[in-house]
Amino acid sequence: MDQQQFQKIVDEKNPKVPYFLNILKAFIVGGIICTIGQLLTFFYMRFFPFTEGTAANPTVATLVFIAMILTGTGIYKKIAQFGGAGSAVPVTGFGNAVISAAIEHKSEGYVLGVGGNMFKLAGSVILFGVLSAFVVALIKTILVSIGVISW
Amino acid sequence: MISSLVTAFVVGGFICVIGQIFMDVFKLTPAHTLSTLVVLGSILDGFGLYEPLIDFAGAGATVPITSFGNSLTHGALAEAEKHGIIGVLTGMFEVTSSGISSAILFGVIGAFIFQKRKTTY
Amino acid sequence: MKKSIIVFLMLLLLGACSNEKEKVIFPADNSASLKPIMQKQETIHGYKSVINEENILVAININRFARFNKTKIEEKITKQIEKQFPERQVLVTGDQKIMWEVESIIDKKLKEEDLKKSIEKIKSLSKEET
Amino acid sequence: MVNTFGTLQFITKISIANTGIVAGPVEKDGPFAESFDEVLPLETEKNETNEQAHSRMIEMACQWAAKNGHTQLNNIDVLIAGDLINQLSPSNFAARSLALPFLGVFSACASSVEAIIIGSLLLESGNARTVLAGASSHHPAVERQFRYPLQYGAQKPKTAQWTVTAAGFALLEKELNDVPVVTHATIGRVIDGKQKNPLHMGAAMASAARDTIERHLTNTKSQMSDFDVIMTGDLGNIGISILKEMFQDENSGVILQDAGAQFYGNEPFFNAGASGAGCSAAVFFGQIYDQLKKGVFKRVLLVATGALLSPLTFQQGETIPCIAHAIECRMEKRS
Repeated sequence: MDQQQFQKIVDEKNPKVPYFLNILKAFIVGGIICTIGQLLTFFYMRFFPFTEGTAANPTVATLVFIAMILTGTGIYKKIAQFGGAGSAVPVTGFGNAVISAAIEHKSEGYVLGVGGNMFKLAGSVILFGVLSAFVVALIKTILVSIGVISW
Repeated sequence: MISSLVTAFVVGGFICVIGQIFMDVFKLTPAHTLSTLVVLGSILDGFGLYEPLIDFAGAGATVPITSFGNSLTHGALAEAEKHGIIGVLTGMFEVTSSGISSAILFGVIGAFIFQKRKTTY
Repeated sequence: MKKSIIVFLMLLLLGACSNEKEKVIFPADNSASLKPIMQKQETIHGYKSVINEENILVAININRFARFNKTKIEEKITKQIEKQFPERQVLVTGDQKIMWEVESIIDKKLKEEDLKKSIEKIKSLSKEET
Repeated sequence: MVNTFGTLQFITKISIANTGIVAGPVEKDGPFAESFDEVLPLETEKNETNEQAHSRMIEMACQWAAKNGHTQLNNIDVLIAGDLINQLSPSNFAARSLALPFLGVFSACASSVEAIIIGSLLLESGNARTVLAGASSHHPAVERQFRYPLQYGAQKPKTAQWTVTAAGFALLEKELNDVPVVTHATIGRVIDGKQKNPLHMGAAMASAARDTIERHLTNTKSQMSDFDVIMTGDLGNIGISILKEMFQDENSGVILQDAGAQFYGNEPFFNAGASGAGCSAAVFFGQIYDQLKKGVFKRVLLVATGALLSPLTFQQGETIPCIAHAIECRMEKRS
């Protein structure tokens, strides 16, 4: 049996990914998390001196706090198995990646374990965030300075 | 107010759908997906499109990870507007992201208070 | 079942846009002069304003889908009001928080000194970034 | 001993005197739970790391195997053990406290059978009288090393397998009556099916399993129908169906079975089934051994399959090479 035949069998036997169902689940879970975020935004605007622009910060921090509780109690994993990207893309997913790694590597101590491994999953997000921000801002600044576009 | 909730739901959900498509159709790992989305948010801000989205959808645009790329780019651009090319760097160092700092803080707190859990199914 | 939920959500979305323009102006003097400007704005569905000798503070409710152009709408209305009142500082904002603050000033019926303080507070609030 | 291209035939009667199996709390609901000697109430006890819990589990399984075989641990000549963790540290640490002459083996999830083969060779050559051989895996420890932190929310696809928490050890002795005997063994070749998805190991391992089974059948001049069951280690639901498709033998549908696919019953939570070195060890030395001993099965082929990947290699874009080792066990009629 050669490689091609084998690959054909493998492709045949691979279960179909339920694309539509996964997308629907991601939409619902992601939407619910963002709606909770919006409710928190209203809460912070109503009772604290935050405007629409500044209320995003305490909202994000609160969502990460909720993610910590859900991660520590093992609930976030179940939400993620259901929601897929719906739970990974909101900032709670970022929080979950950091917090789960921190809890997991506690056994190696706080410096080498927690400190060293906290960003092993989420580090790439920070890297690409900073890198792309730099590149985008640089390109735009250059384009503005040679007069192609304006601010 | 309810319309704000609905738009947050729809826009936030839609960004997650993009993420799910990356994961399912293009077979990216979660880390690849999130990195791609962050870059996407930053590019959108380069075209000046992300702030209007935040004005429109509120938390629907600030909660997904795309807003992280946006806020970094936004800070860099705001400084670049004032100080020219060197502002690109200083602007980025100026930006504080509540997402990262809260994740670090709550990560350590979480590691401190939570024990390993029994595996369940 | 899913369809009915979608219809329900759409109704909510539309219902929020169709309110009549709310006009509350405080203190009452000079208010008439804002009215013609605000009345012709098609992108908003309500506004509340506070006016004293130096400042004009207008909180607007921008229509849901016009919120993409929030900054542009704010600028446009600011310019139009500035034309009418060149001697005063004008702040036009679609921010929900400012709307609530303006409402509370109107409810409390603040007088000169307190009013001035509150207006300054709101102005500094609106300048904050991220 | 006759050797034909990787297939060994043992002249001496290598008898599996008894076995010891310890499993974790999640495994107690599976269909094989009856054959476990002990089920841990918790995977890790308080103030214990995953790796410490792993070695404790290995120690317990060794003690059970010795106890069931009516012997003392200090009568054992050699301990052969394997697991999936870096540098085999759980097995090494267990061997430290057991204080036995120790050989550590690694063939990923095929370690259990590799250990048996080496143990049988030691007995055959007359250099040992009693050998304790087996393998183990511990879900939290393995998951953390090969995949993500336990509480990280990553959606698992239908092809993903669940690493079992189990340790299985067999006590090998010579010339015993009324116990199953290891007659043949086939040493696997490393086969690369050019699969890259670490969450779909069944497909990667299927070609290795096929190679080993085919060579065993050819070298022992037997057919699939001669066996009561050919049990593969941890191909999972999808892997075993790929393997059945590859053989296209009319008997393959019934005779070919997979421990990983059956380990958790039909619980959909575990997706494609179980995996891990402890999976094949727990099933082979548990259920299959019991059935052999009772005489339900007369002749079985146990094929443990292992995916020889590390997190490093698949992130570097390497394919997943796989290996499968097989032992043939027979039960002679009771006298």
